[in-house]
Amino acid sequence: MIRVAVVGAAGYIGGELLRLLVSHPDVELAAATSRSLQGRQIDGVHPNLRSRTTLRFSAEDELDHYDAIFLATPHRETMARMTEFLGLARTVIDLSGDFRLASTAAYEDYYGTPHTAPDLIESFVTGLPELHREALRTADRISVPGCMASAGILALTPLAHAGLIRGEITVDARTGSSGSGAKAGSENLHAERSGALRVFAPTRHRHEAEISQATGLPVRMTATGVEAVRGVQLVSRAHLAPDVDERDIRSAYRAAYGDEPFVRVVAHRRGLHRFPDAKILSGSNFCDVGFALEAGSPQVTVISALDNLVKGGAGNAVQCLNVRYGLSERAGLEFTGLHPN
Amino acid sequence: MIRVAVVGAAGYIGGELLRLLVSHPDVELAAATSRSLQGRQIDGVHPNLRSRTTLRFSAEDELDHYDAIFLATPHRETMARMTEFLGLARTVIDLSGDFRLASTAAYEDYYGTPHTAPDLIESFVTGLPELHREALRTADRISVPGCMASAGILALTPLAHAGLIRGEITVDARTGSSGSGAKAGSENLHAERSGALRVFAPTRHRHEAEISQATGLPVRMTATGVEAVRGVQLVSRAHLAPDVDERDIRSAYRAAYGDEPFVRVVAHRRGLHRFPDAKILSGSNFCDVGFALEAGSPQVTVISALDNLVKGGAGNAVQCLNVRYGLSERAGLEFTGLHPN
Amino acid sequence: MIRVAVVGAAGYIGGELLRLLVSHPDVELAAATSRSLQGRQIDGVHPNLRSRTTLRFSAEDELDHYDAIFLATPHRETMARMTEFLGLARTVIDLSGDFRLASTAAYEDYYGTPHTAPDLIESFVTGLPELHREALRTADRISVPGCMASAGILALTPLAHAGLIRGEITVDARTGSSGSGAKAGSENLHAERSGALRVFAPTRHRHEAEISQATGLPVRMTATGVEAVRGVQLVSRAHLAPDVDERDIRSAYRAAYGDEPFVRVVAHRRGLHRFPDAKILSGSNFCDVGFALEAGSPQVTVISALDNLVKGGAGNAVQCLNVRYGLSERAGLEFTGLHPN
Amino acid sequence: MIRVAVVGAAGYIGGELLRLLVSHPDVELAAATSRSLQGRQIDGVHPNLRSRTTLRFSAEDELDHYDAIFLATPHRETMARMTEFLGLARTVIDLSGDFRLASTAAYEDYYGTPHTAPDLIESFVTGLPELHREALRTADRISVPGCMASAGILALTPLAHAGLIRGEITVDARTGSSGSGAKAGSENLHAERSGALRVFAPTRHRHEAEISQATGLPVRMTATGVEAVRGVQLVSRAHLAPDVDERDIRSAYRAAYGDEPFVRVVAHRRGLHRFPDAKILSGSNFCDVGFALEAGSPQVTVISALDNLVKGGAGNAVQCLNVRYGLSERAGLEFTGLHPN
Amino acid sequence: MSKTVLAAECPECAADVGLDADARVSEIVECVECRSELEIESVDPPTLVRAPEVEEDWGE
Amino acid sequence: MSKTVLAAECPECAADVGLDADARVSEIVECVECRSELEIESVDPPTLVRAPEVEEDWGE
Ligand SMILES: NC(=O)c1ccc[n+]([C@@H]2O[C@H](COP(=O)([O-])OP(=O)(O)OC[C@H]3O[C@@H](n4cnc5c(N)ncnc54)[C@H](OP(=O)(O)O)[C@@H]3O)[C@@H](O)[C@H]2O)c1
Ligand SMILES: NC(=O)c1ccc[n+]([C@@H]2O[C@H](COP(=O)([O-])OP(=O)(O)OC[C@H]3O[C@@H](n4cnc5c(N)ncnc54)[C@H](OP(=O)(O)O)[C@@H]3O)[C@@H](O)[C@H]2O)c1
Ligand SMILES: NC(=O)c1ccc[n+]([C@@H]2O[C@H](COP(=O)([O-])OP(=O)(O)OC[C@H]3O[C@@H](n4cnc5c(N)ncnc54)[C@H](OP(=O)(O)O)[C@@H]3O)[C@@H](O)[C@H]2O)c1
Ligand SMILES: NC(=O)c1ccc[n+]([C@@H]2O[C@H](COP(=O)([O-])OP(=O)(O)OC[C@H]3O[C@@H](n4cnc5c(N)ncnc54)[C@H](OP(=O)(O)O)[C@@H]3O)[C@@H](O)[C@H]2O)c1
Ligand SMILES: [Zn+2]
Ligand SMILES: [Zn+2]
Repeated sequence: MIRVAVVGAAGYIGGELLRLLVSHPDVELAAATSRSLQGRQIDGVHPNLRSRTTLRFSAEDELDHYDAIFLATPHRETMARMTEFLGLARTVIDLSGDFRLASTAAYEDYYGTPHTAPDLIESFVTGLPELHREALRTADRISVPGCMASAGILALTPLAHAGLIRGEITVDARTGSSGSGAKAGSENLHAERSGALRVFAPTRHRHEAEISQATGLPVRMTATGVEAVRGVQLVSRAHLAPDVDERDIRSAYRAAYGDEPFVRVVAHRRGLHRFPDAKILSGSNFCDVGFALEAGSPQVTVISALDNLVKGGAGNAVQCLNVRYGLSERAGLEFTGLHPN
Repeated sequence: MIRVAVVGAAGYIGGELLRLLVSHPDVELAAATSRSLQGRQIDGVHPNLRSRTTLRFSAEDELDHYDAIFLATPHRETMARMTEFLGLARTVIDLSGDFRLASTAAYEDYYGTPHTAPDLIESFVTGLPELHREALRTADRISVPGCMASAGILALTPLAHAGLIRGEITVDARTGSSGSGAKAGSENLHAERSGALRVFAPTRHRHEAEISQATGLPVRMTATGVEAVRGVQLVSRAHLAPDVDERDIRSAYRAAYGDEPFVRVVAHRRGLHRFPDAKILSGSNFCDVGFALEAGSPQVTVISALDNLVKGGAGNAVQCLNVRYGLSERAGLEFTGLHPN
Repeated sequence: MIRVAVVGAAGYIGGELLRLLVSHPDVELAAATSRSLQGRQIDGVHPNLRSRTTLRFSAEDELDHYDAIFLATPHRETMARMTEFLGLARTVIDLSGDFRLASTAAYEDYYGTPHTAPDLIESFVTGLPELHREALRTADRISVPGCMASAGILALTPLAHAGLIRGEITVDARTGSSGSGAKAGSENLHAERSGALRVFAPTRHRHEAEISQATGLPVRMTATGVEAVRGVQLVSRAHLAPDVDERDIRSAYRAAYGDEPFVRVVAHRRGLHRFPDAKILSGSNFCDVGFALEAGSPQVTVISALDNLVKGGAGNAVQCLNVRYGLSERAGLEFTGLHPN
Repeated sequence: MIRVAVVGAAGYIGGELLRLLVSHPDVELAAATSRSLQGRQIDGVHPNLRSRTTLRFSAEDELDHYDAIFLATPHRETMARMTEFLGLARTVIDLSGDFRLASTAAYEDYYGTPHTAPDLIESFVTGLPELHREALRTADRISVPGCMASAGILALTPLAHAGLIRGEITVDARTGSSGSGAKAGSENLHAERSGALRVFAPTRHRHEAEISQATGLPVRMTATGVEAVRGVQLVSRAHLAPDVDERDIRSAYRAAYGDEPFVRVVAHRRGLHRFPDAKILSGSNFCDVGFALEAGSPQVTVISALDNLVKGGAGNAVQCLNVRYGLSERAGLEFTGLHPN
Repeated sequence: MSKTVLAAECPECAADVGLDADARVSEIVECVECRSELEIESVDPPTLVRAPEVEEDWGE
Repeated sequence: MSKTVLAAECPECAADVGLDADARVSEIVECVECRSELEIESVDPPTLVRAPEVEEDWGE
């Protein structure tokens, strides 16, 4: 059994890690920390875990040493304490934004604050098995991409790396409310957020920098909060290289994802469910990717969707753990998703 | 023109009062106070009022004297400051819970705190024109009933007063999230509140006391938060007096509401919209009331619905103003409601 | 491996059976029938099953013989063809309403049509392991209770059987839209059904008869469609026998459910999640049960919730299969449910 | 009083016309036709009109002659019968798509069928007062733009006509379920449509042709169905002409909309409601328009929102009637919209 | 719209149901209060009976 | 995580509440069944009393 701990376990990503880890066949969940709820049973704030665990939140200073530790803490805070966290476990899997961008300039630009642990950045491997599986097999510092970033990277890198698209990519991202965490404020008050179509980042959303870094192409992204708790969907547009047709695109995706357990290509000509829709992905670790071409148009429209708390966060982190410890990559991540939902 | 002011104008009831008052043909909205937003334009937090007003929030100490003042402030606070408020206007229309219950013992029991202005209670007239129109014509202290209370009182008093029902009434109330106001907390965080069926008051909800006071019958009420921003629906059950049949009930409702502008009886045998549903009432001042009988059963099931911010609050308050100042009772309250919605 | 088939597999209960059965470790899903979609891939209408199965729908006349067959077909139709179905498998698990009521008079009364296979009724065992586990171990004709009925029966029978409640029970039931199946009509058109609080059965809902049969007490039930796709919640009221207090009730529930894998008692004094809420149960096989007492009141308010497609249908049916074939009762039913959701 | 009739009055646009017309101070609603519901009271399917009218649906052959007739019928059907409709009223206001496009080739291309009344096209004036007010003052054949088209045209024409943008525009459109009308099918079944992010038109949505026609620029549009009943929001991207800055854009919008009663420019730097959001527009005739620039980027992101049934349909049609008959342009269209909602 | 001139009583709920002047026996009308479908049994005096109804099933 | 060794009865709902071996008087624990906040009144025998509660207001 791999012995693991979760820091920041009272939040939404922390709770999702707990959900996945308590049911993981090869993992022993040894500790879950919360500063505000220490001593309380974890099913008090994560009621779905009733009867599945009697674990209580512990204080951070009760942590000892683990095989792996997951960090579900806010950015800034995470880099400030990374040295401390590195001492707590062989493998550190960080879900914050602090070690995702290779460039400290990009970090400062997008996060509005200088990076305080620049020397550590290079030691982190990007926690996306579809692109970095080999490195992850031996990685002990893993930085999991952002939720919308993951949906964008998985949708666009096969086309970018195969040279099928070029120039600037535009991304229209939609996200549910769990993406901004469990901290209450007027922006996520139910009466304000319910049914909203809130363009909260018309330009320069942070995840834009991650997609650009992974594809090697300039990206312009707009992000809108839509009515959903879980779920992210991206509609991206890119310019096709000359003479690229549907077969080329299907074949690039097939090459990239034919053997992937958690990426499915969904681009149907008929039926109600022709393109990726986050609605059926809640709780599952899938990222669905699809596309559409238009006769005579030099553009491709790429659609991708995932559950921000799973493939966009906690599930992806567990998948990285599986890769790192040589477990079945699907272990603990078998849930299919629901329809209708 | 009636010159009015709204205290607590940054909240949801306050905002709804502003919406109704800026469009009211016979009213001049002279002031809207907020402690936290003084000096700011009111459409910053009430974006539906863009282009309809250039009013800014003022501080409470900028208030001078008005024909009427509406209090949309929290209970406890309101009774503590009532003497001060009474000095600001000829007519005070209070939307808080502080002057709804005639009995100070009931107040203490349901609100968990002693009443601090008991001598004033008796001077308030209940702000429900359907039951107290005559008194309201000259009333200068008006206490508007609670949102669920209004739905219960309008549904049940015609039957209770006609002697058609007796014994204990049970009420199953459902409410949207705007019912708990604009203050953010984990209980109304979108990710927690969205899609919830939260039994937040299994027994002894405060509005139970108001319904009991108006009907003269014991009431047991359960309240559940459901997925909605606006809207309240009550399913009540009462025991029929002997030999009461459908015609008696219809005729009691016809007698009570045949000439009422804002209560409609909805109890159809066919169609999609057979009983009151809050969904089509958003923004309107209607309370829809319906009922069902069962062959051989001594019970009647009564269903009622309204928009908590309108007929359950601000709209009802404006209707009281109209009655008090001899205006058309429908003035400023003509909005029909939307379908579909 | 238990070889199974699902009839009516294109519908919502059928689809949910497929979801559970394709992931079930001890089951081989051998056939899934649909009259309208035969030959099509099942993930066309059940998109959550993409990459999990390549099964196609088959015609009913392609069925041969199975260990167990699940019937997810409409009532009336099911009893008309039951003799035929009984020939197709050792064990028949029926999810329709046709064999739930022991009394043909009650059937005719509630379903508005005479029972056409009265001789078969007695041979069916009720598919609720919490009440009929012993009989189910050897049962080859199993009739799974209705969704709201299951929530009511699990909530009320421990109290009724222990003599803690008596007299008439009233039930206020709320249900999501998947409860009425996948057939499109104006009643479940999104624009009409979204946000609705539709009292579609003010009296005499069919599930009332099931709850009454199981508890031995008269039941009056009202059913309201609320905004949700999955999920059922019941708020029931019953009269307490003399001197019954909280400890008696907790102890009755503990006796009934202390060892049950899928019933949890949720009646907390603090926190956001004090009572059962269907929101966190989507996809899980749990039925959560809770209650509240009021000082001085002779009534108990009982709250229960489940996912109508899982513990209220397909999951419960799979649990019955597990009991019947001596499998781990949790097999295939491990999903925890999501929070937030 | 202007005497008017509505054809196709049982549908969603028809119902919305009825809502606006029964409250319009200068209009007499003389007839509302439905083929399927003739003789029935209109509040049976439009329950928000209870107590506001006792009108019943009439058959189309009961129509006589009116000042104005509104056509809320499906496209194809409308052009097939236009000659007949033209005989029924002085002024015909068509809400279908049949007379919006000047080019029959574009019509055939986007609608997949040849135009059957090409000679009539030129006689129609586009029913958008913001662009065609003068022509509308005397127009007796008016073709109201599509819902998403209106949001796009109002957002983009001031910039296009002022030469501030050029080249291809991309549009990401989101729409609620009422946009596809009241006809039930699996695509708008609540359980399928609820919470969906359904990319139903990844390319070549029909309204793209209208925006292109109005702006004179090539447009590529993607349309996604989101969780909402009412409401459309567009996020459009265009390339700026050289040296265009925020002042130029604000000034173009000010010139276009400074005096418009129903277009508001919303592009704030602070607050929760910085950009147009359809959530607060339900029932109102506003189209809100906003934009964002990014330092160093040659693109502008334009955001617009409206209620598809009001400014995107029935409200806009009534505004055209007001212009045509010299009424106050706001008559019957005063509703402010709700917040929260 | 035709003018309402005759008034009959709904046999279900006792509401006044207006009938058109040219109403004929065996026509179906709808009660304005309870929305029952009613059949005109006679016009002089105006009498209504409940029309046979199609079952509506609002689901599980 | 500390090991549970002592068992006390919840004064509110009679559930068994596990206490840590090193639990001390006046510490606050949470009942696993009814989630009351309980104060340890004594450890030998292990006794719990209800702790003073902050009012939670779940709104109008
Ligand atoms: N939500 C998503 O979709 C998503 C997806 C991928 C990645 N992420 C990333 O995951 C991290 C957690 O996100 P979240 O959405 O779960 O946020 P969240 O719900 O706000 O949870 C954060 C948790 O961290 C703890 N915490 C807060 N401030 C802290 C501090 N200064 N030091 C230590 N702990 C602190 C809090 O618990 P206590 O105060 O009780 O300790 C809190 O429960 C963030 O870095 C976020 O960017 C989020
Ligand atoms: N929501 C409903 O459905 C509903 C229906 C009927 C009646 N009511 C009653 O109406 C009142 C307002 O409810 P609401 O839902 O609008 O609440 P809300 O959204 O929380 O608004 C209350 C407003 O009062 C102001 N306020 C808060 N504390 C105050 C204090 N101590 N002194 C003076 N002002 C204070 C606040 O603005 P500043 O802090 O900026 O001053 C706040 O905006 C309550 O008494 C409520 O019971 C509500
Ligand atoms: N929905 C729930 O929450 C729930 C819960 C518990 C039990 N149930 C019961 O489960 C059964 C199925 O419910 P559902 O909600 O899944 O309904 P549904 O979505 O309408 O599905 C029923 C399926 O049965 C097939 N079918 C329809 N008529 C048939 C006939 N005459 N003969 C054979 N097959 C027929 C249809 O597929 P084809 O036409 O393609 O063959 C259809 O997909 C019903 O008896 C229902 O009462 C439902
Ligand atoms: N929904 C929107 O947001 C929106 C916005 C702008 C414009 N529009 C346009 O407005 C028109 C109506 O749209 P809608 O959404 O209201 O559709 P809808 O809800 O489906 O209503 C159309 C109505 O037309 C009647 N109808 C259907 N087929 C007909 C035919 N062949 N001949 C005559 N009448 C027929 C139907 O009533 P009976 O069968 O009872 O006669 C139906 O109620 C369409 O052209 C649509 O493109 C819609
Ligand atoms: Zn009637
Ligand atoms: Zn306890």
